[in-house]
Amino acid sequence: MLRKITAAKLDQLFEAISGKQTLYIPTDREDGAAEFRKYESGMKLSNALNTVRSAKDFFFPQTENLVAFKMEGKKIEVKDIRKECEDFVIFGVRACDARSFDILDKVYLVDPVDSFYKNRRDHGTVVTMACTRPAETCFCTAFGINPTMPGGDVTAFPVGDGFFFMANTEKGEKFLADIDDLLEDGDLSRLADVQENTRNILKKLPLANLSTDSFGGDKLNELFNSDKWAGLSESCIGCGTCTFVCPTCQCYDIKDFNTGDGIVRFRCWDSCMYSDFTQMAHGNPRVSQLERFRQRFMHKLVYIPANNNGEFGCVGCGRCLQKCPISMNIVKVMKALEVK
Amino acid sequence: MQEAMIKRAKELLADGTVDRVMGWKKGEFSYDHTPAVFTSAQELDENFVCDDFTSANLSKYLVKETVRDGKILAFLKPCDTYSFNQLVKEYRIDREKVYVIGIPGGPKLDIEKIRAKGITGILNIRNENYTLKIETIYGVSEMPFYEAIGVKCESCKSKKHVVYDELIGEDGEVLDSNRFDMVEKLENMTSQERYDFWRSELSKCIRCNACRTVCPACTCEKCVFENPDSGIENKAAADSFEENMFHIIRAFHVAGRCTDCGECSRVCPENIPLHLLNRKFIKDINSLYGTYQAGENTTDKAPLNEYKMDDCEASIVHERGAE
Amino acid sequence: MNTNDTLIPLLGIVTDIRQDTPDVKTFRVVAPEGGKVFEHMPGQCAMLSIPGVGEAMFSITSSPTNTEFMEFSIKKCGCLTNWLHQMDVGQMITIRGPYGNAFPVETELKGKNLLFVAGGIGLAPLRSVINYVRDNRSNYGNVRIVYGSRSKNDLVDYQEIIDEWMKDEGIEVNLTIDNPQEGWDGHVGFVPDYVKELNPSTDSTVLVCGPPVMIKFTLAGLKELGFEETQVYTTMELRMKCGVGKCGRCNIGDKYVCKDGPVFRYDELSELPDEY
Amino acid sequence: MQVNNNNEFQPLIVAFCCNWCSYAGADLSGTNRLNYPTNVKIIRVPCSCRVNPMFILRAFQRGADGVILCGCHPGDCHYTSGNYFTRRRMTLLFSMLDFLGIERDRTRVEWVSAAEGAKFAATMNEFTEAVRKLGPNRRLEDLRCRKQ
Amino acid sequence: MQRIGVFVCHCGTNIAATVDVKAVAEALGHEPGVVISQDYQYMCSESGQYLIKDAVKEHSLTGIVVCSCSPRMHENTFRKAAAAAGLNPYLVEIANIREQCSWIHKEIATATEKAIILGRAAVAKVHLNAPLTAGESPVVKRALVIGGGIAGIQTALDIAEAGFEVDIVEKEPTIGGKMAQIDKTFPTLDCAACILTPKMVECAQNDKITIHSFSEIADVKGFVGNFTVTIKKKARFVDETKCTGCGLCTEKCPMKKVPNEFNMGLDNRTAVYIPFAQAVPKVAAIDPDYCLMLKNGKCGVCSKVCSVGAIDYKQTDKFVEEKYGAIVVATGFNPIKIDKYEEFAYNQSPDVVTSLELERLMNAAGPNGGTLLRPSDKKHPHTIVFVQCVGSRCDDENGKPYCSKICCMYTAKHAMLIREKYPDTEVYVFYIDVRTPGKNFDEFYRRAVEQYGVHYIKGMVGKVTPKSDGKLDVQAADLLANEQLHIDADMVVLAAAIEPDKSARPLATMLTTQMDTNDFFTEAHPKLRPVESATAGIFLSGACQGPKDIPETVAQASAAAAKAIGLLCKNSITCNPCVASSDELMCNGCSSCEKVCPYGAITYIDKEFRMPDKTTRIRRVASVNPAVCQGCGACTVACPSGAMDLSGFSNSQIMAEVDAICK
Repeated sequence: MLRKITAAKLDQLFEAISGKQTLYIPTDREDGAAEFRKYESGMKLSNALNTVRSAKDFFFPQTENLVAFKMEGKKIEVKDIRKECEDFVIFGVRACDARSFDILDKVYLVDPVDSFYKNRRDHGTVVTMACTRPAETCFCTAFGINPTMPGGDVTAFPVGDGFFFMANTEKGEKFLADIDDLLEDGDLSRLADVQENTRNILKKLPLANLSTDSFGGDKLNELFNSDKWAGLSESCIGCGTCTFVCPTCQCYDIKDFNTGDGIVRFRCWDSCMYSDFTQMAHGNPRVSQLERFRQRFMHKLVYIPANNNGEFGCVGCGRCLQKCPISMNIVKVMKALEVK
Repeated sequence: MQEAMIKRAKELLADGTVDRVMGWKKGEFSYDHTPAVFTSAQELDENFVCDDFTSANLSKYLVKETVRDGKILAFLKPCDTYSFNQLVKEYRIDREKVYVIGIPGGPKLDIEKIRAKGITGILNIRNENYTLKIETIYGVSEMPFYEAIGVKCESCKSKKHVVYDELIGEDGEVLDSNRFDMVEKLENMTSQERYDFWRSELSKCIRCNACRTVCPACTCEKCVFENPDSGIENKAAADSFEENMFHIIRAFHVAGRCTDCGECSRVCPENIPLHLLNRKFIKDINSLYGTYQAGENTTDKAPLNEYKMDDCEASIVHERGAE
Repeated sequence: MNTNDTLIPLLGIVTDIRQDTPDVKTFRVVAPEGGKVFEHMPGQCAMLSIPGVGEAMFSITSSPTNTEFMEFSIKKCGCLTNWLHQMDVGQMITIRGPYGNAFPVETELKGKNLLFVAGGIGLAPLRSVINYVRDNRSNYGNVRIVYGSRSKNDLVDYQEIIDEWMKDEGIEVNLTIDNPQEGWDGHVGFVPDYVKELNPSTDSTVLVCGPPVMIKFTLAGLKELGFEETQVYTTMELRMKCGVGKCGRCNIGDKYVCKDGPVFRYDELSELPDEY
Repeated sequence: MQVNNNNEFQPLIVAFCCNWCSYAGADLSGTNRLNYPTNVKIIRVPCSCRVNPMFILRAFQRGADGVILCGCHPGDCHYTSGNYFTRRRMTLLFSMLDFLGIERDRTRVEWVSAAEGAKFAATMNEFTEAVRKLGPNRRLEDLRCRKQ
Repeated sequence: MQRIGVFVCHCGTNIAATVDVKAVAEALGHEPGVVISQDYQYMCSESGQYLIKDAVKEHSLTGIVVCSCSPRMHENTFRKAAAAAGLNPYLVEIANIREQCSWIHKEIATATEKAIILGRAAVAKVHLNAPLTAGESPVVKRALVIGGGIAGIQTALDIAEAGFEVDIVEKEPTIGGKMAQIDKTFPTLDCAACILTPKMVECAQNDKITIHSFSEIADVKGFVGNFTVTIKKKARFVDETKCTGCGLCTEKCPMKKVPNEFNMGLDNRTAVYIPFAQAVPKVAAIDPDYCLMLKNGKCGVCSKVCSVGAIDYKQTDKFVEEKYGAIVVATGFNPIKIDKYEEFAYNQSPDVVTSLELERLMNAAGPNGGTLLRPSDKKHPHTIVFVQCVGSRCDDENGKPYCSKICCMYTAKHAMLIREKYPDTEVYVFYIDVRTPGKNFDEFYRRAVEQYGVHYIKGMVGKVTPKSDGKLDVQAADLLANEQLHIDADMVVLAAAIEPDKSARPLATMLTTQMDTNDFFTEAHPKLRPVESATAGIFLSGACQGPKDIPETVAQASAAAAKAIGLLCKNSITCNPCVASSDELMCNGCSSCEKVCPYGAITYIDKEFRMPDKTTRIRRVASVNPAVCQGCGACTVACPSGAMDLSGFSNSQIMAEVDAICK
C-alpha cells in the first residue's frame, strides 16, 4: 500500500526526520546548481534533476581518516579512530545514483568488507525520488535502470500535489512508520499516470537508443586494442572531473598526513585519469593519457561487467556529459567503439 | 565563418603548409564540442565546427602538439592568442611549428547558463537575432542570448589578436572592460564578508584539478601538487586549509603570467569563480606596478620577475581597503 | 567499532637485518608479542609501512613452514625502501596482509618436478616456495633452481643458497652472473640463455620471477624447449594501495594483481591486455 | 597557537629572517639584551627572497598565528636585489590573503638591518601584540594540526 | 636511519642562567634520530669541540645540532670540528639559543621551552641536510682601506709592506685624519705631526698604495675575496695629476673668508686650498661653496696663476670601479656637536672651546702660531677651566651613554702643557672620574697634579656664564669638599664626547655589516675577533669600532691589516656550497629563474631526455653555475614547478623547520 504526503506538509516531514537523525536533501545553490546539504529549517527541496556531486559522497566521502599512528623512537602505536556512524537519511536520490550504491557495494562489501563504507551504509537510509523530467544527457535506461522505480530503502514518487512513498526494505518500512502520522492514503491511479508519462518522455530522449551490446567482459581484448582510443583521448586534459562527479567511480588513494602530533592515514578519491595514479618508484604501466583514458572506460564497460555478471559500471546519470571541460564522455566513447 | 575556416584549413593542408589542424569537433548535442586535431579534408568536412559553443582555448594543446614533428594550424580567438603568446614567451610552444589563424572571438555561450534557467531536455539551440530558441523534449524555450554568455566572455578584455599568421574576419581592439568590477566589490567588503564568500565558494571545490589542467599557464612538467617532494602535495582537499592553499598557490603560480582567458572558471564543475583570484592579482599588479597584460607580447618582463627601487611596501595591503 | 578492517595495520618488530647485496636487505619481522604477525602461503604479499613515509607491497620471502618469523627481501628503490634500508634492528613497522593468491603448492604443484627461474631480486618470492618445498620435500619431484644476477655480489641469499640449498639432495642449483668476475668460477651469461643451455626436461612446472625482460625471454626460451604456457607460473608487481582489489589501480584488464594475483599462470596472463 | 598556564592566548609567531641583515639584527638585539616575546621563533634564510609563499602558508597550516618576514632594507640586499623581489611577491601574496578574508595583520614584511637590533626587538614586540589582539588563527589553519 | 648528536652549550652563564640547558638536552634527546644529547660548559672551547669529535666517532653520527650562540658566531667552528672528525661540515646545524633566546628572555621556563623548540627545528632540519662540498673562488689580491686617518694609514702601510696593493679612500682632500690636527700626544708629549707626517708621506710614496683622496664609497657588491666597489671621486676642480702643490693659487685666491676646517674654524682659508702644509696628496682643491668662479663664473685667478694648468672648473664627480679581496673600515670618529649643552655657553662665548679646538689653538701651525691666546681678545688666559665628560657617560638624548675614553688623558696633557708653557695660568679640571688605565697613563696624570699643580676637582660644572668683563663665570660643585664654587675663568675647555663618523652608517649598509646602537661597527667577537666584522672579508680598524687612543688605534690597525693580509695571501677561498640547482626532469625551461638571478648564474641548455613513455625529447632546461651562484634563493621562488632548490636551505628543510616550530 502506498502512503502519500502533500506538498504542503513536506517541510513538516523534513523537520520530523531531521529531528531524529541527520537529513540530507538536494537543494538549490545561489549559482543555480543543486547539491545535497544537511537539512536546516526553511531549506527547500530542489527541483533539479540531479546534483553536481553524486550521492556516493555519503558512503564514500572524498576524504576520510582511516587510522592514526603515534611514533616515538622506534615505537609505533596504531590508533583505531573509527567511530560508529550516526543514523542519517538521504532524501531525493535519483535512480542512477541509487544504482551506483549497488555498484559500490560490489566493491566495498565483498570480502574483505570495507568497514568504513559498511558503517555508513548500515546507518544510512536512502529515500529515492522517481524521475519525471529527465534531461537530454540521461541514459540510465541503457543500463537497465528504471527511473520511474528507483529503488533504495524508500521510493518517493512525485505526483502533482505531493509524493507517494513506497518502502522497499525493512529499513524503509521503519522510516515510513516513524513518519506515518504525516502521511495519508493516496490515489494510486495518479501514480501510474505519472509513470506512464515519464516512460513516454524517456523514449523521446536523444540517448534513448544507446546500446551496450558492443560492451561487456567478453569484449575485453578487442575493445582494449581498438584503434579508436587515440582519437578519443587526444583532447583529454587529464583532470579528474569525470571521475569525481561520477557516482560509480570508486578508486582511492591512501596517504599519510603528519599533523605534528602524529600521523593520520587517510584515503581520498583518486582518479585513473591522473598521471601519477599508477606511478611506482620505478616506472609507470600507464604513461600516456591514452592508456589512462582507456582504463576509465574499459573499467566501466568491460572490467566491471567481467567481474559482476555483466553489470556495467555506468549508471547513465549524465554528469560527465555535463561537466567534462572538453565535452568528452562515455556516450561519445560508446558510440565511437560501437560495432554497428 | 565555419565554412571559411574549413575552406582555408583544407587549402593549407593541401599545399603542405601544415599537416594537422587544431580545431573543434562536433559533439553529441548542439553544444558539446570537443577540441580535436584534424588531418584530412574529409574529417574537416564531417566534423569541424565553430559556433557559439566553441569556447575552449586551444592554445595549451599546442604545447603537446609542437613537440611533434610537422606544423599545425591553430584557430585562435583573440583571448587565445594571449595565452599562445605567453606560452611562446615561456618557451613552451615552438612558434615555428604553428600556423596561427586568428578568428573572431565570442561571446561564447555556456550551456550551464541555459540549464540554470531550468531548461532541460535540450535538443537544439538556435540564435535568432540574439534570442536563443531552444528546442527541448518539453517544448521550445526562449532566452536572451546575452544571458547565456559564459563567465569567461562576460567581460571581454580584448577583441584584438596579438599574434597571428593570418586572420579570418576583422581584427578588433583592446577593450576597456569592466572585468575588475567583481574584484572591487569584494575588496570593498569587510574581511569577514570576504572570508565567508570564499569559504562558501571554495568549500564546493572537489579538487578535480580541471582549473589547473585546463589553464594555459599551468604547464609545469610536474605540478607541485603532484610532487611528493614539494611538501604541499595533495590530491584531495582533506581540510579547508588545503582548499584555500590549492587555490592560493595555483593563482600565485600564474600571477603575472595569467592572461585572464577565463578557462578556469569555464571548466569548474562547481562554478567557483576562480578567475576572480587571478583577476585580483592582475588588478594588484596593474595598480601597484603599472598596467601589464600577460601574453600581450613575448618580450616584456613578467611583473614578478622584475622590480623597481621605489615599489610600494607590502604594508600597502594593511593600509588600504575597508575597515 | 569491534570489527577488524584490513586497512588498519598490525605491528611488527624488525629483529634482524641482513645485507644481501649492495641494494637488497632482508628484514626479519615478528609480532610485538613474539611469533609471526600472521600466516601466509608461498607467493603471498604483505603491505609494509612506516607511517608518514609510505606503504608498499612486498612479497613474503620466508616460507610458511617457518613458524617463528617472516622475512622480506627488499631492494632499495624509493622513499619507503630507502627508509627501511636505513633503519636499525628494533624498529617497529606496520604490516597488513597476507594479500593475493599463492603459488599452488598444495594443488597443481604437488608431485611435480619444479624448475625455478629467478633473476636478481626476483628470487625473493620464489625463496618462499623453494623453502616450502624443501620442508615438504616428499610432496614434490625433482627441483632445479636457475638463478642469476648482474654479479656475484648481487645474488640475493647467496649464503643460504650455498650453505643449504646446494647441499640438499635432489635440488640442483645453477647460478649465473651477467659478466665475468674475479673469484667467480661459475656460469656467466643471462638467465634466459642459461635456461636454454641447461635444457631442462619439459615434464617440470616452471616458476619464474625477475625483471620483465628476463621473464619475457625466459618464456620465449621455454616455449622453444617445448614448454606450454600452462606449465609456467610467474608473479607480478604493480602499484598497489589497498591490497584488496578496491582502490582500483593494480588491474591488468579485469584482474587485480593484489587480489587475483600476484601469481598468474602464463596462459591466464597472455589473455590479458599487455599493460604491465 | 599556544596557551600558557594562565590560559591566556599566546600567539605563535614565525619570523623568517635573512641571514645578512635581519638575522644579524636579531642577534644584535640579543647582544644588547633587548627583550622581545618568546612567542617569536626565527627561521634563518639566506635572503628574504628565499621565502616561498608555501612556507608562509605552511606555517599557518601548522598553527602559526602570525608570520613576519624580515630582510635587508631595500637597496641593501646582500644579493643586491633579493628583497625587491620579496617585496613584490609578498605584497601580492598578502593582498591575496586579505582578499580571501584572512586577517591582514597576521602577515608582515619588515626591513631590519644588521645594525637595527633595537628595531628588531621593537618590531617583534609590536607584531606579537598585534597578533595577540587578533586572537588565534582560525581562518587559515588546518584543523588536523590544531593542538588538543 | 639518521644518527644525530645534540650538544647544548651553557656558554658559561650566558645561556645557562636563563635556559635550563639540562632540560633542553633531555628534551632533544627524545627527538627522532637523536642518539646522543648532552650539555657542556663551553661548546666552542677545545674540549667542547672534542666532545663533538668523540661523539661523531663513537656514535657514528650523521648529523650534529649545536644549541649555542648565533651561527654567525660559531657555525664555522663547529663545522670544522665535524670535518676534523670525518663528518661533512654541512651536516651541522646551529640552534641559536643565546642571542635569540637566553639573552632576550628572562623567565627560565619560557626561555627553556623556546630553546627546546629552536633545538627541535634544528634537529628537523639536520635530518634533511645533505653533505655538501665547497667549491673555490679566487681572491683578488688587493685591499681597500676606507678612511685615511692614522688607522687607515697604518693598515694600508702594513698591507703594502706584505706586498699587496692597497687603496685608501679618504673623504677629505688629504689623508691624516684627526691625528693631523692634534698638537702633542700623550703620554710621551711628542709632536703628533712629527710622527704622523712621515707615515703620510710613506703612503704617498709607496707604489703599492693608491690614495683616493676627496673620495667616497658609492657602492659595494660582491663577497669575500671578490668585492666590486664603486668609488666616487668628488670633483676637486684641480687636476690631481698636474697639481704640484706649490700653493700659489691659494696665495692669490681673492676669496679668503672661508672657515678653515683644519683649524676647527678658528681662522680662515681661501676658496682654493690645501688643507695644511703636510697634506698628502699635496694637491689643492677648490671649495665650490665659496669659489667665485664656480659660484658666479667671475674670477678665474687660480687658473691664471697655475703654471701647470691644473685648475679645471668643469671637473665633475667621477666614479671608479675597483675590485678588492678585502675591505678594511677605518672611518674614525668626530667630537659630537655640543651646541645643545647651553649651560656651557659654547655658542655664546668664543672663549668656550672644545678640546680639539684647543689643540689647534696651541698648535704651532694653528691660528695663533702656537701661542695660547683666548679667541675673543687674543689675550693670554690666566685661568682655564676644563670640563670633562661633556656628552660622555650621559643618559640624555644629547649625549652618549659610553665613555669616550681619550678625554681624561688628553685633558691631563693639555693641563700639563699649559702649566709648563704658562706657569702663571691656573688650570682647573672638573671630572666625574679620572680614568687612566694604560701604560704610563696614571703616572702621566699624577704628574699633572703633583708636578704641574693642576687643580683636579671632582664635580661637575653647572653653568658657564659670560660676564661683562669678558671673563667667564664658572659655577661648579666640588663634590669632595661638598661646596659650590665660582671660578672666574678666561677660557673654558670642553671635553666633548666622540662619536663615529656620519659616513659610517650608510657604509655599514653597503657592506652589510653590523653596527651597534651608537653606530660603532660591531666586531665579529668582542674578545676573539676584535678586528673582524661579522661579514667575511670586512675588517675594522680604529675608532670606527669604538673610542680609542692613538696607540690602541695603531695596534688595531695593524691587527686588521694582519687579518686582511691573511686573506689576501690565499689564492682562493672556499665558496659557499649552498647554491641553487635545478631538477632537470621538473624544469619547464620557462626562464623565470634566469630573469631574477642577480649574478647571471643561470643559463639554459637544450638537453636530450628519455621520457617516461620511452621516447626521447630535447628539452630546454635551466643550468646553474655553482661558482657564480651566491645562494640567495630568488630563483627557487620564481620557479613555478619547484624544480629549483637551494642546498642548505632547501624547501624541505625550511618546511621541516616550520613544522617543528609550529608543532
